[in-house]
Amino acid sequence: MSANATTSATKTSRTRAKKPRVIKASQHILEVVSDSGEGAQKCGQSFGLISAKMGNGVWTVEIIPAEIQPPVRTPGSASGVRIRLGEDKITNWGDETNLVIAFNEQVLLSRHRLDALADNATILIESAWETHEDPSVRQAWTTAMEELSTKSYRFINVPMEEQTLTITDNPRRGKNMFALGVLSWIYKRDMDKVRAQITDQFVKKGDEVVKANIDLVELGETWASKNIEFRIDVKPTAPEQEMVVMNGNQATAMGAIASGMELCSMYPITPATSVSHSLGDIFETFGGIVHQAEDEIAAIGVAIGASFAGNVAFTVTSGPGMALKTEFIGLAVMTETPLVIVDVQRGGPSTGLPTKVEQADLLAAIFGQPGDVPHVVMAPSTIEDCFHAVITARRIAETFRCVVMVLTDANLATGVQPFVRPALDTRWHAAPLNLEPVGDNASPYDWNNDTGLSQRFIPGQPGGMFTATGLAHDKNSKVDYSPDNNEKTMAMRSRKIAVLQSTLKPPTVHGEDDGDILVVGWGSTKGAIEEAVDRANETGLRASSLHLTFLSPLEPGLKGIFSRFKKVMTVEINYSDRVGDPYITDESRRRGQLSWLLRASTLADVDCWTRVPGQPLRPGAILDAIVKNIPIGATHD
Amino acid sequence: MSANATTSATKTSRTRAKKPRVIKASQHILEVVSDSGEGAQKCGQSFGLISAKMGNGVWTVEIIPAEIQPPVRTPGSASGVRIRLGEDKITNWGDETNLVIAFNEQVLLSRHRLDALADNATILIESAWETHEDPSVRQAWTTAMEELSTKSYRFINVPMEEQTLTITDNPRRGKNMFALGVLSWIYKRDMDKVRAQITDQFVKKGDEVVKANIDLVELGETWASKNIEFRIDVKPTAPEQEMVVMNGNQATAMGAIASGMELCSMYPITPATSVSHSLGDIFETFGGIVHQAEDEIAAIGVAIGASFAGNVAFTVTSGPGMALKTEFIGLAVMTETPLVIVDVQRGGPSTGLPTKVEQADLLAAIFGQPGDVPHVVMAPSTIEDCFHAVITARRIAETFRCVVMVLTDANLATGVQPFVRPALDTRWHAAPLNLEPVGDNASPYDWNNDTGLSQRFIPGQPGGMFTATGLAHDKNSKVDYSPDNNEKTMAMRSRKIAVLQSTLKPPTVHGEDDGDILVVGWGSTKGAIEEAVDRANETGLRASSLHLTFLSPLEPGLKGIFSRFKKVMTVEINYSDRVGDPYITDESRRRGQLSWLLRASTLADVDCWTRVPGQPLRPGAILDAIVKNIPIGATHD
Amino acid sequence: MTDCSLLTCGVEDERTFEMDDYADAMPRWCPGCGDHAVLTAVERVLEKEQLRPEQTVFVSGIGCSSRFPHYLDTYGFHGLHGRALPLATGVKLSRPDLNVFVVMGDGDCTSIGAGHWLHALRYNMRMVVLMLDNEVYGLTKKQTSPTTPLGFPTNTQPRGSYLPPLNPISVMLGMTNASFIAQTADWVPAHLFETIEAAFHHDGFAFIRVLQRCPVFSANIFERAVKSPDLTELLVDDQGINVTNLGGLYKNLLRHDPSDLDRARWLAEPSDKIRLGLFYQNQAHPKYEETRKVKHHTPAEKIALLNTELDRYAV
Amino acid sequence: MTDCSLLTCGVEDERTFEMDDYADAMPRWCPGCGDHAVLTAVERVLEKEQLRPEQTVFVSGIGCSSRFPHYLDTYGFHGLHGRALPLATGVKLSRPDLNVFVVMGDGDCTSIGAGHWLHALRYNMRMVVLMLDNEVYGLTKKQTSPTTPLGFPTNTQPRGSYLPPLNPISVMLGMTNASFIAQTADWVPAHLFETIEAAFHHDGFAFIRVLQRCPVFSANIFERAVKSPDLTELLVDDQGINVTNLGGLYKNLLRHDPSDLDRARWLAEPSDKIRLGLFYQNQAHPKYEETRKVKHHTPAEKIALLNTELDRYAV
Ligand SMILES: Cc1ncc(C[n+]2csc(CCOP(=O)(O)OP(=O)(O)O)c2C)c(N)n1
Ligand SMILES: Cc1ncc(C[n+]2csc(CCOP(=O)(O)OP(=O)(O)O)c2C)c(N)n1
Ligand code: SF4
Ligand code: SF4
Ligand SMILES: [Mg+2]
Ligand SMILES: [Mg+2]
Repeated sequence: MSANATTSATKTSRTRAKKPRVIKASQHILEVVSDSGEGAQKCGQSFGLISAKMGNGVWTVEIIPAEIQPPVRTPGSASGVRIRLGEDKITNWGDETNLVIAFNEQVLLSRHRLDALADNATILIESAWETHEDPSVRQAWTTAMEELSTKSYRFINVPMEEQTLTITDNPRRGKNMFALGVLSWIYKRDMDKVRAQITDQFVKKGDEVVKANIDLVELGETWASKNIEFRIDVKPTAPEQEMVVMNGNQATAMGAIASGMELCSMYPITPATSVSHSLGDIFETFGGIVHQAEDEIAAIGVAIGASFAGNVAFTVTSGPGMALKTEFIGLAVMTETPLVIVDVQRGGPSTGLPTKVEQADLLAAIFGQPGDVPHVVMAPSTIEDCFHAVITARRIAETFRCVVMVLTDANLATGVQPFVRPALDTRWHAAPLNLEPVGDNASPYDWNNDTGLSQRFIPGQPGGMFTATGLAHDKNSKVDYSPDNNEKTMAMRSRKIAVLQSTLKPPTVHGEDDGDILVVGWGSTKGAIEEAVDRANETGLRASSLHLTFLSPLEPGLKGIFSRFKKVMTVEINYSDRVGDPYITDESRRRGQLSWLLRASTLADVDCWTRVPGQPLRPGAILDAIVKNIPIGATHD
Repeated sequence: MSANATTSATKTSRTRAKKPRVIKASQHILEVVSDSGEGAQKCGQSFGLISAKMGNGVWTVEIIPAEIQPPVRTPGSASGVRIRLGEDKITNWGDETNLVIAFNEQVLLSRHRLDALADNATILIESAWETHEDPSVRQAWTTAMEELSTKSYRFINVPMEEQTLTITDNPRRGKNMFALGVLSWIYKRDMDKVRAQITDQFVKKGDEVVKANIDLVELGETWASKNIEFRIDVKPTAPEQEMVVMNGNQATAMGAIASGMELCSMYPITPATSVSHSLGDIFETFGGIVHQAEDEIAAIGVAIGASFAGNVAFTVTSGPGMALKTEFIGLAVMTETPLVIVDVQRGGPSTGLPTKVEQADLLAAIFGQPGDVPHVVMAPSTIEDCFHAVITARRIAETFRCVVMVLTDANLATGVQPFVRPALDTRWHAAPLNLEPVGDNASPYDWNNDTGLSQRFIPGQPGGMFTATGLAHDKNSKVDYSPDNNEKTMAMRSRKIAVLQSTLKPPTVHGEDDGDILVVGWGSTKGAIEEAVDRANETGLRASSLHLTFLSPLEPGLKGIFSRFKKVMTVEINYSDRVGDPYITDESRRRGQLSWLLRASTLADVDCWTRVPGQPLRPGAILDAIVKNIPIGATHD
Repeated sequence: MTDCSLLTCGVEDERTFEMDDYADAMPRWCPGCGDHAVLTAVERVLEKEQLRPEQTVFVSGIGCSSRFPHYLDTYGFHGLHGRALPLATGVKLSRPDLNVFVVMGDGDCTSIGAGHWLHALRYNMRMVVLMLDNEVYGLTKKQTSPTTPLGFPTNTQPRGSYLPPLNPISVMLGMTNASFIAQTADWVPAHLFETIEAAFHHDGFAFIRVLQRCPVFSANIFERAVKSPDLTELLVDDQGINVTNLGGLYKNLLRHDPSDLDRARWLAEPSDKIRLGLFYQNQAHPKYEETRKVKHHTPAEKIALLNTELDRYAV
Repeated sequence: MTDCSLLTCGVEDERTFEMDDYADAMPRWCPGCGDHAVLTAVERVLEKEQLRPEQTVFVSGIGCSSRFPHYLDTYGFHGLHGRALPLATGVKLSRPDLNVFVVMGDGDCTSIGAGHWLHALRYNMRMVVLMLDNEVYGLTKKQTSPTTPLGFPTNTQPRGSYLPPLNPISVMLGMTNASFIAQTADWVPAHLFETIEAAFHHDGFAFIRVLQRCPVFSANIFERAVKSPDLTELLVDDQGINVTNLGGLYKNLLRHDPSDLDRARWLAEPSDKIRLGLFYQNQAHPKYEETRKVKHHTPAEKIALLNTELDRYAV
């Protein structure tokens, strides 16, 4: 964009707008981005919540700077929220952004460089920098505009600082609310809902703060109504059911409470920690405890101890913490102590990309423990799922006396989405401790030979005294290294998982039941994959998709489903070598983790298309992958 | 065996033998078993070493009681050594035992109950218990003999205590040497070599001890020559090459020295610890250090620190320790710090069967680390291999700046076998530290785009200063979370392993290159599998086998090899569900770990036959499995 | 620990227990192993206190000493090497009504478990913690432990250990919230018994270091002390552990007020005497299971509460 | 640490270094973060000692503070949370010629890293160890740390932390082999500098706890101390750290002989004053890198030795 264009935009913004043009859209993606510390996150989150409460479909994703304290006015400083707004349910973050409100041109650059913005995106930008007294700032502006001009963005200058200074002293703390006002006007938000949201948010800080913020929002609204010549109408649909809106970590926390858990034993780690923050505030009210242990090993140890003592407990962590829990996972499986572990996956390997999304803990979750350690691994694929997965996990853990891992990820953790308000059920809760004496001659591991299931004794139960041990043991928990006992007990621990498998339903194909390509996914990519498939279908491609919740054991019927498609391909956010790269052959190729699993299990030639951008996948990119991978000669009907 | 038969055996042993019958055998399995503490292990180990030194093929396996201090005269107390002796090279522990010398009938019972003894085994047994003054001992004897009579063992009573008391006060400490004398006579051992071995063993304790032990051995020899009416002749073959004889952990330790490593950083854990014991004695002489860290996490951390500082270090552990090292493995891979990890696998899961063999860490070794962590996993399959594997591992670790895991197991660790004395080579050693300044503009990760390889900087090198980090980073090791950088660096770390794969040779098939069944194995089962295949071939079955050393990356050409066999089946010492068991379907079946890997990689329908007895597999049992699994209608030619 | 819990309160229990009622499998330690004496002393305490076996949990790590729970007919958790304390913390946190005992080895507690050890002292939950200190790794057959004497040869350090031994007592005396720190020896059974008794009655985290003979791997370490009672000094005090009647064998009595932290530290420093007794006691520290006490609710109550909570997220 | 090593001995080095030569990337800590001051003080020490950047290694864990090595143009290893000390041990053990500095956060060092912390004190290897103690988890955005004051609210313990803070100084004073234990504060730069200088010259493991402001998450914790120098007591001694000239601001000087362990322990107990200075020093303990010193050999020599060794296994 040339300096010229900027100027003209500026002009526009300074003249009173005529009756604004209303653009109707079934969905629209906007983002608010500022220097870290300027509050774009608060602004965007509020906008998302307000929209959800109005009945729009919403999916928000946080924009997080890499550094603790990046220098201001640099691309590295970009912080904010990206909101996809829809008339109906929104299941993923979508493709490029349509509208941005940026607090300076440098943070905008960062979004531009990430290819985050649509070619024709509308950009509302703080105009103060263009005419800043410091020539180096002006220079930076010009250079940035030059770089931005490679795309045909439409710029609208917004005098955020100038305007906010009319009612506050510190624009750094006021711009975000002003921006909220601007956006509220553009997207025709219900101003009562806006005011209510702000009140809710600042009520703890006192009336004055509430009022100051409302004033800023109204200032923004007024300014926009006079200066912006278009409005965007993404019509909210009054939901048929009661809805709640929260992010995935909040949903996980609420699910834990709903399941009746009473102990969350954890050690802080991004992006898992906020599950415990959500609980920290309220868990005690429910008779629950958040125990922050001295490390991840102690955290799981405490959970296992509590569970041994009759309480189903859970621990929540991310990759590096999962690594540390490995040994204790083996002990829980060996002693058949029920346990739920939530792994909020982040980018790896090692410390990796702590705040970014990846789905690369799958194989480690399933196979990571030395020795033979049968257990359950499941992955919610929506924020709503996060709530229900914990409840399911707890029930499985107790019924099967086993370990259940729930793999969410940074995308679900921080993404915000409305979903149907769950109808709580007392049956989700653990049965109260039963300390009745055990029957005569009962054993702590009276495995049913067919199912491997056994009854659990709890300290306090007269007659049930036994010593749980990680050593090979017989049904009375006595150490036993004999070959027969080892063969048998290994079988019992494995059998339980086969029994669980026998109760699972085959997954439903999204789209036609046969076709040219089947995309298989797991976890947070569901919405994006299904949208891509739908769009592929619209263009006449015979694509379908399948999304798995249970990864270990795998859901039944996969082989049959796969056989009805010409090509099967997983789409995952983890690493795979690309065909055609140097030294990469069919033999040496590292493959996506789910594809690996499915190949071994079904012997179908499951290909994969995976990326590790540290970001959710775009439906558009998945669509491209479908188009490129659809077998040549596939029918377009 | 009835009381009658016992008595007659006793009679035999009391009358002077006529000229003994000499039984020629190409191989023979004997064992010495006593209460823990009575020295059967020393006796058996000496017998094995003497035999190896004479030129016999030898494979010894330790018999270890489960408890620290089991009560004497109970089956749980059985402690000793099992020796398979051969005219030629012996590659595995064989099938049932042919001859036992047992210090009491209870430890014998334990062997009997484990089905360790051939139906017609010869049993030399201490006769004192039959006529013991304590009636409960006599009763125990009678009951035991009753139980033992279900097989047609041939008993020979040996008055061990009576005899040893003629020259020592404490028979508990003398019987083992007496037994060595008896065995030496029966197996026609070279008595000079026997005396030399004893001298070697006791020389530190002084001449008197040496003499006392030699006297006991000679007493045993004399007694046997007068009372035993047969001798067993397993002819030693003078080896063509110089040989050494040691167990796998000693071989690992020697290999580490031969590779030029200078730091073994470890924490004790069975069955890995004795690697460090072997080094503890001598490593300092070589300029090496055994650092016993405070735990397994610190152990690997110290090794990584040392390696970062220019020293290639290694750590050695077993399953539970591997679990604890998981997080640091990710860091080493991410920072591309060379590292060798030896995992001496034991029975699992969890604490499991600490002293017993299992091959169940394979998938955890390959996939156990959260995130995408490309590295190398290899498995020596003989004791000789243990020596060479460490050398290979070190070279790969340095050349590829990567982590190499070497998986041995309890069978290799404690088994003793002679092998060709290695011709040491200075090229195996690390190059001396080169602290020359780095070139201008050189980067600590100047990845070659094709190979992913880069040059390593070491503290002390002027100009090379960089900060290694587990966070995503660019070629200068600066933190970089951008999508492009992440995609690229992930590819670079993966590419290196593909390059290594491209240098590997396809494995050689043992037996015919095509046929009805191909047995695939890895690690310590090689000898038993190949013997089983040879025996299958002798009976006309078209079986072959393939043994893999590299598990990650896999050796090339597998798909092609598999396609030439009607059935492919792995044989492993780890758990798999058995077809036909309740709830076990093709979909729900847990499979052997290698078979899982091969299925995913080759899409061949690789079946598995696995067992977890906590013991090595017998070639006879593998042969049975081959017979049962050979496809119906397979040609017998 | 004798508190009547929510769960069992009011249950009439007419049973009485004898020592044998607490014994399970026959202990499998070597003859002469100090662990036998500790087991006996513990069984005596259980009998004396008439603890209900089903209300009592022994948690251990991995090592010879950690086989302990297997030999008792109570509930037990034989866990992972170094990790007994986190497991015990979980048990006690979720079930304050249970009597919790922890048994660890010296490597278990002060080497691989060192971090948990420090933090368990901080939590100060009511439990009796026994560290059976044979100053060597027993189960894995003689490697150096943090408490191994300087110069003592082992299989990993055959030329003698390189570091002076870690002093568990002085470390704990530096920890915030330390509340009961005692030392005793397996070969002074009366003292051993009284110390465990006192620990059981302590209202908080009661740590006992038991000097423990391992005739197999560290036979000579305690030999002199066992043979010459004169090398031992008994800390006595009306507030502490008062076992003066040890057959007149132990003549060196030292009055020590267990609330005197400075003197406790001084007494804990290496000296030519082995000091047995209560070094330090302070019952004023809050217990974590109490500061974290929460009111429990029925599922129905929780649902009501959660519904209110969900209102905050309502659209 | 200034020892001339085998490897670099005799190399003439004519270079001189200025503070800027040690600086790498622009630090990314928040404005007002105490870590900035520590970085500056460290750079001053590097300059004063003219340490060659390539002979110097900074090792850290994970946390705000652990970004430290990234901001210096020396070698660095930004490791894992809690694991800086094992990495540093490996570096120093294999390369005693290098100058090793370790930087950790309070959670890093005393929570997840507590076990390594104790054992690193035992090893007593020559290195300077800085714990930047903001008494909170910074990088993960405000959770309770072991050193968090009782009652201070965080995101995991919004009703205030449940435990009194762990006192790192008193814990270390209980550790065998502790050899240099000092405390300083980011807001007293002269004292900070002198303390690091003294640590650098200490012949062993020199541990410094730096009280460090985190204006974002624990702003009020040190506020009073920063504003009222009267609340601070400086430990001074000819053998210790003698920074009396702090612009006359810090008037409470306390003479303390750093070899006096008992008094050091007493001084380390919580009081109404913040005490800065050298609590304890003892250079008599052997250093592990020296007790473990081995003679290196050429590959050819090693082969000869190994051949002799193999003879023992010859058939
Ligand atoms: C994670 C892990 N590391 C190491 C071991 C091996 N191991 C078992 S017991 C033990 C130490 C035993 O010494 P100690 O704790 O002093 O107990 P003791 O046997 O002397 O009673 C070790 C290293 C293990 N089981 N698990
Ligand atoms: C194994 C592991 N657990 C947890 C984390 C998450 N984490 C990163 S820094 C940190 C604590 C930071 O606090 P502190 O050590 O006091 O350093 P500060 O940020 O305050 O300087 C945590 C819990 C991690 N990176 N790795
Ligand atoms: S090895 Fe030592 S500690 Fe272990 S049981 Fe035997 S005597 Fe006791
Ligand atoms: S969060 Fe606190 S400790 Fe971290 S950089 Fe900011 S001020 Fe410093
Ligand atoms: Mg011990
Ligand atoms: Mg901190």
